[in-house]
Amino acid sequence: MTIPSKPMLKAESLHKTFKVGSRFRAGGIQHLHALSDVSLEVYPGEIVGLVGESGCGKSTLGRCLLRLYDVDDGRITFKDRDITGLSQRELRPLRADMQMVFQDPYSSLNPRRRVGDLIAEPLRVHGKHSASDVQARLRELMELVNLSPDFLTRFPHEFSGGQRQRIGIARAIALSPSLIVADEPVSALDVSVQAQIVNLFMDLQEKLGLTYVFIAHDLSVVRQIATRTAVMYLGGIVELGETDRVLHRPAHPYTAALISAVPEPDPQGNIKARTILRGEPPSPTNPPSGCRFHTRCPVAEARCSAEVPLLRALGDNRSVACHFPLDGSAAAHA
Amino acid sequence: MLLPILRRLAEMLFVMFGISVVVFGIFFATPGADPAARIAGRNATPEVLAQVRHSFGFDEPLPVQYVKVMEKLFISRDLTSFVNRGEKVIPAVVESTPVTLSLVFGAAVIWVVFAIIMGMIAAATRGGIPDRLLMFLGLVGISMPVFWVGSVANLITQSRFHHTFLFSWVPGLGYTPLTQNPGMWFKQLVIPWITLAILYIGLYGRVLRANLVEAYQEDFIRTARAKGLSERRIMVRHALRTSLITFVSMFGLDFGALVGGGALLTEVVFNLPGVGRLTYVALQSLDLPFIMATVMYSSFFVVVANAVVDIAYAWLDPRVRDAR
Amino acid sequence: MSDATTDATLPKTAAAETPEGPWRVALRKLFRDRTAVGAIIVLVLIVLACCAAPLYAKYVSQSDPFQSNLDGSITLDGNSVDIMQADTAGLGLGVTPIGPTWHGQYFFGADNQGRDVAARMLYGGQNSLLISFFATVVTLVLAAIIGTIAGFIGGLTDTVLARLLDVLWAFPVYLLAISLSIVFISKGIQIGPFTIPSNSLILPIMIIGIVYVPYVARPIRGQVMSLTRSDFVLAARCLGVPSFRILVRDILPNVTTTLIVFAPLMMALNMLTESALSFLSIGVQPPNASWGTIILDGEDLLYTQPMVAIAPGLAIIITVLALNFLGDGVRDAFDPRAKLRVKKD
Amino acid sequence: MPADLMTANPDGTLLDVRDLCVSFRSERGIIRILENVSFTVREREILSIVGESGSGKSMTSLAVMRLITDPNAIITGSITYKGRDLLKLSPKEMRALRGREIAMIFQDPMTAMTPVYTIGWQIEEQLRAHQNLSRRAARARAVELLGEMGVPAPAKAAGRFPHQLSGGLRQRAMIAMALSCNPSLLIADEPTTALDVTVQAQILELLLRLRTDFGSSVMLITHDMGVVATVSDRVMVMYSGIIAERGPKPDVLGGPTHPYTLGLLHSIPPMHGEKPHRLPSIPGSPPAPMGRPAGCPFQPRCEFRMDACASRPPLFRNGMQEASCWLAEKGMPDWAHERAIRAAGEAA
Amino acid sequence: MTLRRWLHSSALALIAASGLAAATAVTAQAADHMGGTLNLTGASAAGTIDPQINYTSQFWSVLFITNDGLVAFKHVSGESSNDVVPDLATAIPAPQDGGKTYVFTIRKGVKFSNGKDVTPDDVVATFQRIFKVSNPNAGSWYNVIVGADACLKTPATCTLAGGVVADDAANTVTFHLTQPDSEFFYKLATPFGDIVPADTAAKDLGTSPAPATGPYMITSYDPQKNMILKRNPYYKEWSKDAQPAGYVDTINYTFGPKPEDEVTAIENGQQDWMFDSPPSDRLPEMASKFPNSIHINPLFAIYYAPMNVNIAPFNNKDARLAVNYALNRKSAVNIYGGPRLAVPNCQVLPPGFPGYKAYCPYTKNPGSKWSAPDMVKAKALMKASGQIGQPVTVIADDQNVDPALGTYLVSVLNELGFKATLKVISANIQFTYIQNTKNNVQISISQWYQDYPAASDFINVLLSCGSFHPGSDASINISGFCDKGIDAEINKNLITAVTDQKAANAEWGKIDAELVDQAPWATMFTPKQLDFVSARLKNFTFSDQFHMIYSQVWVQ
Repeated sequence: MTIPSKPMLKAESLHKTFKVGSRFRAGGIQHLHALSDVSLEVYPGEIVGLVGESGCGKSTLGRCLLRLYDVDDGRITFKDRDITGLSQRELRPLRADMQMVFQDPYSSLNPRRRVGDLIAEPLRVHGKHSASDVQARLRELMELVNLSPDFLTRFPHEFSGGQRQRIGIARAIALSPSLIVADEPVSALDVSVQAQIVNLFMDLQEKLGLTYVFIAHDLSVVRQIATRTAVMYLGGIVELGETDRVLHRPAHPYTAALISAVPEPDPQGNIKARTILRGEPPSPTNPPSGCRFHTRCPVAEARCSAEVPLLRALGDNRSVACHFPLDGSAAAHA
Repeated sequence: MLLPILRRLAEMLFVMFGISVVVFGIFFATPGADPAARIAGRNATPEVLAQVRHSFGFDEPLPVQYVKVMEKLFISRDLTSFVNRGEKVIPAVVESTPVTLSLVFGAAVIWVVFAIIMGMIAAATRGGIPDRLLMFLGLVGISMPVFWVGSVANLITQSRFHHTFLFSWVPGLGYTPLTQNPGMWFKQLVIPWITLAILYIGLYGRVLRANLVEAYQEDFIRTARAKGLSERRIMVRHALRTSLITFVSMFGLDFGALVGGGALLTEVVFNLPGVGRLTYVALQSLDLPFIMATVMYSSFFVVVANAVVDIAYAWLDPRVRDAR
Repeated sequence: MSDATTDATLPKTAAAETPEGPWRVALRKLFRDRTAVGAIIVLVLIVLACCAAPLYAKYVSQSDPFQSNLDGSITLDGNSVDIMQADTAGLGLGVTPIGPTWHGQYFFGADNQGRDVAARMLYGGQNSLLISFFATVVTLVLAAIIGTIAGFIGGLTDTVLARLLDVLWAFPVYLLAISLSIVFISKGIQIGPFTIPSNSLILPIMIIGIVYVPYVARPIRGQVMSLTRSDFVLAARCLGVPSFRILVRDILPNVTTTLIVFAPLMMALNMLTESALSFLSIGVQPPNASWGTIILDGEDLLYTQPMVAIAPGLAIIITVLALNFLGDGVRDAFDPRAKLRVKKD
Repeated sequence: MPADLMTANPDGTLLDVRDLCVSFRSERGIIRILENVSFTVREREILSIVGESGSGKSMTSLAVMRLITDPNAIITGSITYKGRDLLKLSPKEMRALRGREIAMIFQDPMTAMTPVYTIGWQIEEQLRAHQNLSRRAARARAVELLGEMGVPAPAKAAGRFPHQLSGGLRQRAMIAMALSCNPSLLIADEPTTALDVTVQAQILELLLRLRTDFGSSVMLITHDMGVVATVSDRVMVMYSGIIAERGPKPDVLGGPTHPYTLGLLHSIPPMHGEKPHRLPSIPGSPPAPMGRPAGCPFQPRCEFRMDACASRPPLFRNGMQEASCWLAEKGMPDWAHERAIRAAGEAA
Repeated sequence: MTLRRWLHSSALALIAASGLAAATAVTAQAADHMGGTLNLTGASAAGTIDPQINYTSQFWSVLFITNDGLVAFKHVSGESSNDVVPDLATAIPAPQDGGKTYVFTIRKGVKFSNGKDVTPDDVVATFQRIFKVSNPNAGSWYNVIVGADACLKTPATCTLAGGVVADDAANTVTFHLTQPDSEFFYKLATPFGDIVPADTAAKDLGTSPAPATGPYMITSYDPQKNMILKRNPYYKEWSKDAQPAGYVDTINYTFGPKPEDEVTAIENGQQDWMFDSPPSDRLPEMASKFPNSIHINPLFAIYYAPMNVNIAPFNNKDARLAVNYALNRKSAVNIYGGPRLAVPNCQVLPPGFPGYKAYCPYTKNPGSKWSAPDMVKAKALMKASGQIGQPVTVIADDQNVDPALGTYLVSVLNELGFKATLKVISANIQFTYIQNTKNNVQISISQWYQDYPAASDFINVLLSCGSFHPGSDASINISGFCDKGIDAEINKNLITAVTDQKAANAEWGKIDAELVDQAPWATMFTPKQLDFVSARLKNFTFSDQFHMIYSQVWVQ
């Protein structure tokens, strides 16, 4: 795949902190560093996969990219327009062009509204369609996501998880956006349904020329769908590059461990040699110094706990934030 | 650790300040509330009226009067009644407190014991006849006006059946201090205790049952069963223990409100000279110093109860303790 | 392996002819609940009986329940009986109203003005029901407005409103209600050209309505807050839906459910509060009646003619019980998780 | 090695479930959740029960533990554990068995542990429920168990409340509790679903160690074929309340004889090798118990659907594998062949 | 806290008390009845016990046996209880200077309860104190004393120089008045005139008693709980008439129970006497079970409905007359407790009061006695007034029978064609509320109990122009009635009374009738006092002035 020179979406050193706890309770307010110094470029037509374990900040990043959350610091540019400081009102016209698909197909659909009403909502508020157009567009959308148009009068609770996710997708593409951030869209689904939805995402990308930021914790799904993959750990991107490179020749020890940990339905049933990480990700309210991974890293050295590794290019369209990358390219930097 | 406590205190003070301003405002918005004429007497000449108004400071601007009342209430602590002139407010409230405490404490013991029994039986037989019967009785308890229950109780125990063996032991209405005559104290309070407790037995029994039923749907009950624990242990140590979090916080708030004078109607009906009755009498006679004192007292208990409940909550529920 | 991903099967209620909205589903559930239906029937009967008060007064009790009748007499089993019966034995002190006759006239006896208690109870029921109903409306509307504004806008608005609610919350209900009643009953309310006289039912309605606002506004605020943070509101934001439209289309319908669940319970509570205030003679003003004022009248006659106090008390209990049962049913039908906590005496 | 253990103890049947049926009486009639489920668990083996949501796998585990408390439940069949039919035991006898002989761990250790007690207390409670131990001894044993489960600083961890521990440590504590009385059978109901991959790997490692360190058999309930592949000896695939297929893990995963197993395996995007342009997927969604089709329940979603599917297929055995599919009636199905037949049919 | 408690003062009847009042039977065996505890009870306390401030009949009864003035009402039952006798003074002084100067000689050897002797200085200080503590009647009763004007203006520096003069050597106190006052001795005989030690603080004493001279002293007082009286160790009987020794050792006055419960407590022997009126529905039961425990005595008081003559609809005289004709006083009497407990009345003065001349035009057969309402005439007047359909609000307080009377009045007004409603206000504010013209009260329920037996205490106080203060809470002329002609007659008659009480009384009767014709009120009835005592309480002694005399009853 050739990568166009101009990114559609550009995020530059984003920072985001949440306040947790209560003023009135022991411990007081704590700051949860959800994103620290995250930069990412998304080019038209590509699918960027964001992977990482829970709490690594991948969903926060997705929401910040769409300005559903305000960032504390950094800059977001969408189609050459700086959208960092825009108010929600100013963002409204832009919403037609950037959309989101949510993880939980149960909670992201208002249970009190009919499916048709839910999908038509963006069409109505953006006022680009007449009433009859809306009906026509609704049928068109239902067909795009492989649902029967008869379902439009029904309520979300009547549908299975996969069907609801299709409804969520139909709503997201209703205004023909060019960018969709999909926040773990398949992780709440059964395996057999998950494949359908992954296929649907890929079909739609082909048909509509969409660009995705695809958030997932399942490496195999990301491998299937993403052209580029960013691996996140504790609020930062540790490795970024073309999916095949990243997953087959991981440069960051964390990426390697993550891949190794994935249980595969290996027909032979052999137990592969695994790198099993010790412990669990530290709390984002109190992240480790230096390289945030150094507490669990099998190859960590003294330097790792003192110095924050910056995301740097490795040459093969790949960047890694590690003082001692795995595939030997580290030597070039030493 | 100090900062949250200070914040909490500041919040409590703010609430009490708000209430005192509201009460003060309500009082002075009432026509005929100007106590000068009442203090002066029924046939006072305008000069005497003016004298009284001046000597009591009623001719000063309202904020000044407010500050003076609060100063007398909290700093010099010699605020006196407008109606029973010379009667110091603080000792009167202090003296009524044991009455209210006696009433509320006894009622609380009854309602907690019976509500727990009722909730546990109902939850254990959920869907069955004992459950339905208890829940119905609980609802009846909630649906009865407490003053009416009190009146009917008086009718039965003081008049209609007073001369039968059932109620001949019931003494006249009123209050005898525990220190003076414990037997009398008990006898005079039993009927009010039950009257006050009826509502709360219903309320708490139903809430506890709902919580227990909810708890029984929790995963940890399944775990407890999987551990091979007995049903009784599961009920008491797991379901009840977790349900008590809500129960105790509810109890704290209600207890606080009742000690603060919320048992007003019960005290009026049974002629118990407690804080609620004091408040009611003060409100009726528009005795501002007493109103201020009793309302401050009562909001103090409510606010303190809120704080205590928060602490108890944290004590009962370690998840809250850790401020997430 | 097939690639066809069209998902044409609907699980569960696939056979349903027309899809039912959540409202219809809830109503259907409500009407399947036998206890709730029983409660509704009882309430309807009570309302009808109270509406029929003028007919009862005219044709059954044949008396004006608002006119004192201190010198009248009625014919019982052929004998003329004084309504206010003077003491004939002893010192000839005092006058006692007639007790229950268990006839059409003076069924529950007379009060100390010689008025027919049964007829007054029907009229009083009108007021009790009106007050508790409209006070509920006042509470729910105010609470919905305050709770929604605080929860949806957040920030400083929320802080101010939440503090205000805290203050009211810490103010024992009865103290606040009594304070307000004493002020307004002696004064009435004058706002610009509008005067609400002190004997107007609007006063107890407003007072009772206002004192319970914090109890409903707090949970509403919490609910709106969590709705505002819910995925579907976030989704709507993301779709570029304006805030007001989100409020109207996504948040209010959910809040409405909560309000519906609260309504019967609040009405039950308001009926008890109304009776308490009337019992303290700061609710409905005589000669107008409510069940509470009739209990108060009966309190004076408690030891001689207890029925005057007992009958309206029973009426309150039955109505409140029915409302509570209805409340349970409505909660089960509309939102099994809704919880309302209120302090009571 | 698992295979060795299996052959070393060919008849060491620990648990034998026969024709287990679970259904619930409801307003809309009887809902059948499990239909004629039969399986065995042998000593020291790991049996994985795999299936999607609603397949009845969790209900199977609850039925074995007799933890279905709903009064509307109807349970028939037999569950024989070490020769005793669990369904015929008195509640008291069953209670003595639970936790001591058969222990269970659950998907979400956060909600599965009582939030108001420390994990040490909860382990102690189980120890003291089944063994005559002093408080102190129970505590010591609890700490020891936590240590064995790889919990760092076990004494300190024992004093922690469930919410104070990370997901992985909670699950370790849960397992420690389950193993505290050295049960012969551990039922693990989706033990890793709530965990991150790196932590999941740790827990799976721990489960594998159990049979060597504790000699326990494990009945592992999961929806993840990867997990199945990693830890199990034998696999049972469930679909909509019935057994779709079962057999030794390499056989089932390597050569599925039920179209559902086949579809399930293919639906998972591969981590290695060629990426398919499109993921092979099973159309539709699993049916709800009330909407279960007549005959073979998989039939509406099955690409190999045929007339015979209108009646419910029994389990057909092929080698070590058994599948409830008419295609398996005459031996190992040849999927490519079958697919070709259907493609030809459509073209014609 | 009841209004009645407040207003309810005393009677100084010139006629004999009803035969029900037992004659005092002081016998030789009196000594056998000494001792014991007398248990009194009341629904609430009556405020401060400062004798210069308290203005309630409830505590005036207490002060009657604890305190003494220069003169006192006789402590006996019956007619002579209205006589003024010398108390701390050795004799009633003869008027000098045309009634403007009185010289009192102070009795020697009388001691306060703190052991100090009563001196002329104490008397002077007491009268200064009346002004310094803003005595309610400082401006209306004691303004006749020379120097009172200055004291009213600046109470703090009050000396009454030239008004009250002590002479230690002669042991006398001389009063100089600005004008003769026929009611001056009465004013001295009320507790306002009780002598307190000169060093008593010039502020409201509140709940702490001032040292006093009577046979009992208040040893503790808690308005929420009780008041305890014990014997005064320094008391020695100096005049059986003025302040006799008491029988019981201790008096325990409990506050709190409702009247219902007070009745029960007395029936059960837990209490001996209740201050409040028993609820009327309990009366038949009490009368049949305990006929000997009931004592009924007349009161000089009226229950009336003042009508505001300055605002609609009662600025129309026909409307006022219509109300008077329509009011069924028998019904009102029944509400109060029946004919044995109240007498219908149409006029300002109560029956038997000085100046009373029976007059009732508002009845079926107009004359001296009310017989039945005249609805026909009332309706005709109503029609003539043109006020049919006018809205009227009746203001009643929330104590005792007042709400019932209000309800009944509303019923009457509605029958006449008004659109009447009732407003019940807390008794504590109703009395001031109905006085203030700002509240636009049209008609209300009120009562008046005399302070001392002089017609002016009704006529001048309640219906003179001088008692009407628009916009003030203290405007006892509730009707706002001010007729210049009648006012002149009142003022003239006040002068006459100093010299010729009899002529004055005749004139008061005429003024009464004139006022009745103007109908500023609808008078309802004159109530009677019903005392319900325990079976053990004997020697019931009822002073028309201060009711049951606690020192004269015995319980053993």
